Amino acid sequence: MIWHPLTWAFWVAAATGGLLYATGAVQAVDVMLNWTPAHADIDQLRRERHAESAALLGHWALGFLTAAALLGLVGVALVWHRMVPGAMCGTGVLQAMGTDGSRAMIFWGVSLLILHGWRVLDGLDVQRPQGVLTRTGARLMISAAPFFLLAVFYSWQALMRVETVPTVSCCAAVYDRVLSGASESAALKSLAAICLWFSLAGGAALLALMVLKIRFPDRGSGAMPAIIAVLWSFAATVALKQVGSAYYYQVLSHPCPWCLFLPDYYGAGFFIFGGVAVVVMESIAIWLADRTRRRYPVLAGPAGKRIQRSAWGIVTAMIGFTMLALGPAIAWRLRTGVWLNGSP
Amino acid sequence: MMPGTRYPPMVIWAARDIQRHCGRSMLLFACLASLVFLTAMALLFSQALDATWERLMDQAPDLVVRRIDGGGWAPLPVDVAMACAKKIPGVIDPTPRLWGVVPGPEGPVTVVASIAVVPESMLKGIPPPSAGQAVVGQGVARALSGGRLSLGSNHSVTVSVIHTFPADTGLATHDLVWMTPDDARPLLGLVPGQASDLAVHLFRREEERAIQADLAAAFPWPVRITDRSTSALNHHTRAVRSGGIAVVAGIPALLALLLIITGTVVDNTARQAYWGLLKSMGWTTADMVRLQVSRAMIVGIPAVVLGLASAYAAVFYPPAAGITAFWVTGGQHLPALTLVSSGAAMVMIEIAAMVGLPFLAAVFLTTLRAADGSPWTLLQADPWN
Amino acid sequence: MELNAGLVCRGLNFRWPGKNADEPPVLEAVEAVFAQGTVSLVTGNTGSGKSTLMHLLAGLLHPTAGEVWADGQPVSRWPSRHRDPWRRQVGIVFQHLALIPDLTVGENLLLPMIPRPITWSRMQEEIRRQLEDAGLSALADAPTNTLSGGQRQRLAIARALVARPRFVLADEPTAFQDDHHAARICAQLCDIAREGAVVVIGSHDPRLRSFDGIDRRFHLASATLTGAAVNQGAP
Amino acid sequence: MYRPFAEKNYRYPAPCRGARRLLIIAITASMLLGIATAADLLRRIAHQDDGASAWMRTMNFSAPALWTAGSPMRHPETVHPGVDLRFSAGLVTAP
Repeated sequence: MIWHPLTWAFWVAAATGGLLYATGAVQAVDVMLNWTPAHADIDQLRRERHAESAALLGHWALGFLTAAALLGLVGVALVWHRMVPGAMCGTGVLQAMGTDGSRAMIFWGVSLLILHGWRVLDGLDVQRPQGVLTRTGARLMISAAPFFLLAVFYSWQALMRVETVPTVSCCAAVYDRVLSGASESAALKSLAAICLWFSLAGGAALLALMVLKIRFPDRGSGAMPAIIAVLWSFAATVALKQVGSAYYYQVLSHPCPWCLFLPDYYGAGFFIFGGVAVVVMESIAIWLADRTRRRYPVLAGPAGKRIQRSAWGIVTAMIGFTMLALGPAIAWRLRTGVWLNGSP
Repeated sequence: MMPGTRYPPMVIWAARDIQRHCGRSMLLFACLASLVFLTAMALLFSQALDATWERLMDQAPDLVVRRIDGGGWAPLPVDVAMACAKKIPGVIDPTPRLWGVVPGPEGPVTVVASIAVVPESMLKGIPPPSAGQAVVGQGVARALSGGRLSLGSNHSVTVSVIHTFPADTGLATHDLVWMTPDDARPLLGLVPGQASDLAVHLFRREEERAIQADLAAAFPWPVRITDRSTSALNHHTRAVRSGGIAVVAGIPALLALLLIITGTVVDNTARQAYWGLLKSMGWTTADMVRLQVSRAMIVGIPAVVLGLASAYAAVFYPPAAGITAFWVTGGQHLPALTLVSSGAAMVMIEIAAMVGLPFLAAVFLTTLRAADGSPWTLLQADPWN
Repeated sequence: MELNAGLVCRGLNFRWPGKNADEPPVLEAVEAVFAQGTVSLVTGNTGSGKSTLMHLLAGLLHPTAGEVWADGQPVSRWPSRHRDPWRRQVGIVFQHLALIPDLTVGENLLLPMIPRPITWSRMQEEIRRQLEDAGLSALADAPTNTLSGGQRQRLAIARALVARPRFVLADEPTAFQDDHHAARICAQLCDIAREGAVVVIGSHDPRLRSFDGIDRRFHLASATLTGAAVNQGAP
Repeated sequence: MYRPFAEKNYRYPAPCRGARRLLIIAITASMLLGIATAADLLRRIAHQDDGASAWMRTMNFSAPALWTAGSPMRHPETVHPGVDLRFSAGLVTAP
């Protein structure tokens, strides 16, 4: 796999994004340590330039690192399984990568989430010249560094492990999980049911909260939607994997989230999990904007607008997710008169 | 609509800036186009090779069963083998194959004989060989003299060539000599009732590995079973590896060249005063980055498209394709390749990541370095002072 | 001191970086109000610091101490990413003109307009208007390096005014002009001021001292700015 | 002769005609090249090499004829598991 051109494309994107991020983070260190907006000395002027460069570099780095993460995702979901003996989809690739693959994905996600949070704060900070969020923004930008380094480290480990991997059987991995859980099938079933109902109820609650946020962005807590959104994302993922995906595969039980990314299912996984990612990211944006609104009245106006924008984003993403996740199930029910498990 | 209003002013001004520094922009264009051409050619070639293999391997039997003994490969009794294979659930259509590699006039050729009758729809004007006759592939036909072909060393057989397989079947028939089973058996060392091996198709391809143990146990003699997916994996691995090696070998040097040229073009100290003047008129550093990125796009997009189109022509259009094949394979003759749209899309993504992203980053970083100063300091770098 | 109107200097100090602390500063404790709708003239000998004051007012230089306020905002305290876009409200005429020689007259006027959120057609309208005011309509397509000194200066002024700035800072705007054109430039600057802009002219041209369109006159000497209002009827 | 664009262009004091022409050339050339390549690709995909596939299926070949007859990649079924193919002639180094 190390010779696969997509692997090189991934590393080029990650290295270029990493270079931009490192350049920006170095400048942000100076801003974080010595930012003194009341002064007009040469050092502060230099820091002002650094803050501006760091902001530009951060935005570009976020774009490049997102591109790298997407290339990695495309590799795992669509491309690299053809290089792994026995792999049919991303499950086989992750199986070949061992725990390093999952760790790499988690750290990539956390890094991008932190940089997204920084982007939200920077977007608010730039609205007013007082620069009240400049130091916080610099701190947040730098705090992504360890996660990014870990993401790169585990990506390297994972890709190197695949080079010497024996034959895997990703379908077996999926079915083994089903079979090993057979004894606990009742518990599994009830977990799936709980997740399904929580995802429906949580989704409805989140939608209602977002409608309120659009109408009254200056009222209510920002933490509540973020907590609900994060919990909802877990529940929705489990419910989709255990229940919703079956209507895509049209088999009774094939709880594999990675098969959804394959062209056989029109790459639906990209859109479905993309919707979940948008909900989580925008809910964090709401939380950050709400905190900013409360702490810095000078930014109340821009923060309110950001909350409204994020709320619209969440509503759109949730509608898209619901249509894609439940659409095939409803179509099946309408066509056959029963659900896939036979219940009317 | 008034002319000009359809483009954003920043983009028009970027084009005006290109006009002002025409030579440098041409240099950048040439460098970028050649870089994309070289990268894309290697990637498209490996992608096309891979797609071609995948498409053809999809037609191959799922399993091939060969009998082995202490001396190596041994002939397979057809009736026994068929009966054993049919006993295994999931096996469909086991077919004995009569084939082998024998010395030809200019190197080894693949001799095949079809036990079953080839359907008329397949033949499309190709006459099936009778005794003493053969139909040969394009590669073999080149070595013919007087329409007769002598094969084998110990048991030599001479056949008259009655037809040549069409060029568009070359991917399967290039080195082929198709003759009757009776002509082929002496060449291959087989007696009637024996076959070289047994091709097996499965009801569910996913069971390819799972069924091998049952199948091996069903035969009364030791057998060696090869599966389609292992061969396909080998082909795929070789294709992408060779593409990757080509990229890794050539690209870093060219990329470094691109970065240097981009830096030279964008970061010109004589332009610092220009940046300072723009800042004094209300341009921000982000505006300047936008201007330079627009400029890079106006030069870069046509260069990338030209590089891709040239690479496409070099891989798929003779005689350029022949030169490319000669260059990248070291003289091997390669038949026409095919490409799938997903493969082409993947090459586009890889090119965008491997060339586009570093190029944009170079433009961005050099612009930032040049324009990230106080406007007064930048203005001082100017001849008007 | 009223901070909400026009451009205000409050305790403005400036010393070139790297100079010794015991050397005299370029500007010291400058207090001035350049009110909205007025034309202010800053006079002083060559090297007295007029250009430096202009650059400080435009946010091109940073004061060592004190502040510059614009429309009630301490713009000199703003970080660069806010000060740079704020400069879109400023039209500055440099003493050295700072024209791009290989661009045409019209294209030089286009430069300050490009990053603004206005359409291409509107930009062209503004340029046409400004060229007419400057008497350069016939030379729109001419390369800047073919113009005479006077024409170049009128072009520099036109470039400062083309985007209808809130603050106009003109450094020696009549240096290369004959009397007729000097009077015309002064009248043009007065018209801009009457439309609500803040106009500050830095010059040692004696013709300007006697020009009756000036609302306030300042004199810069020994790093200190002194001045008084002339036209009390100014808005 | 009525030339609407020329007249309108003339009204612009800073028309940047050359720059706009350059933009039009860049966009048009890119689009034409892109469309031509895409069209050829689609034509190629629509007329894949069906003849070779059909003979592969009919003759039950295990691999395409991209290597010399007798080489292990051409006839993978002949590769004995005990034989280490460190050196394999042919397309080993070809992309």
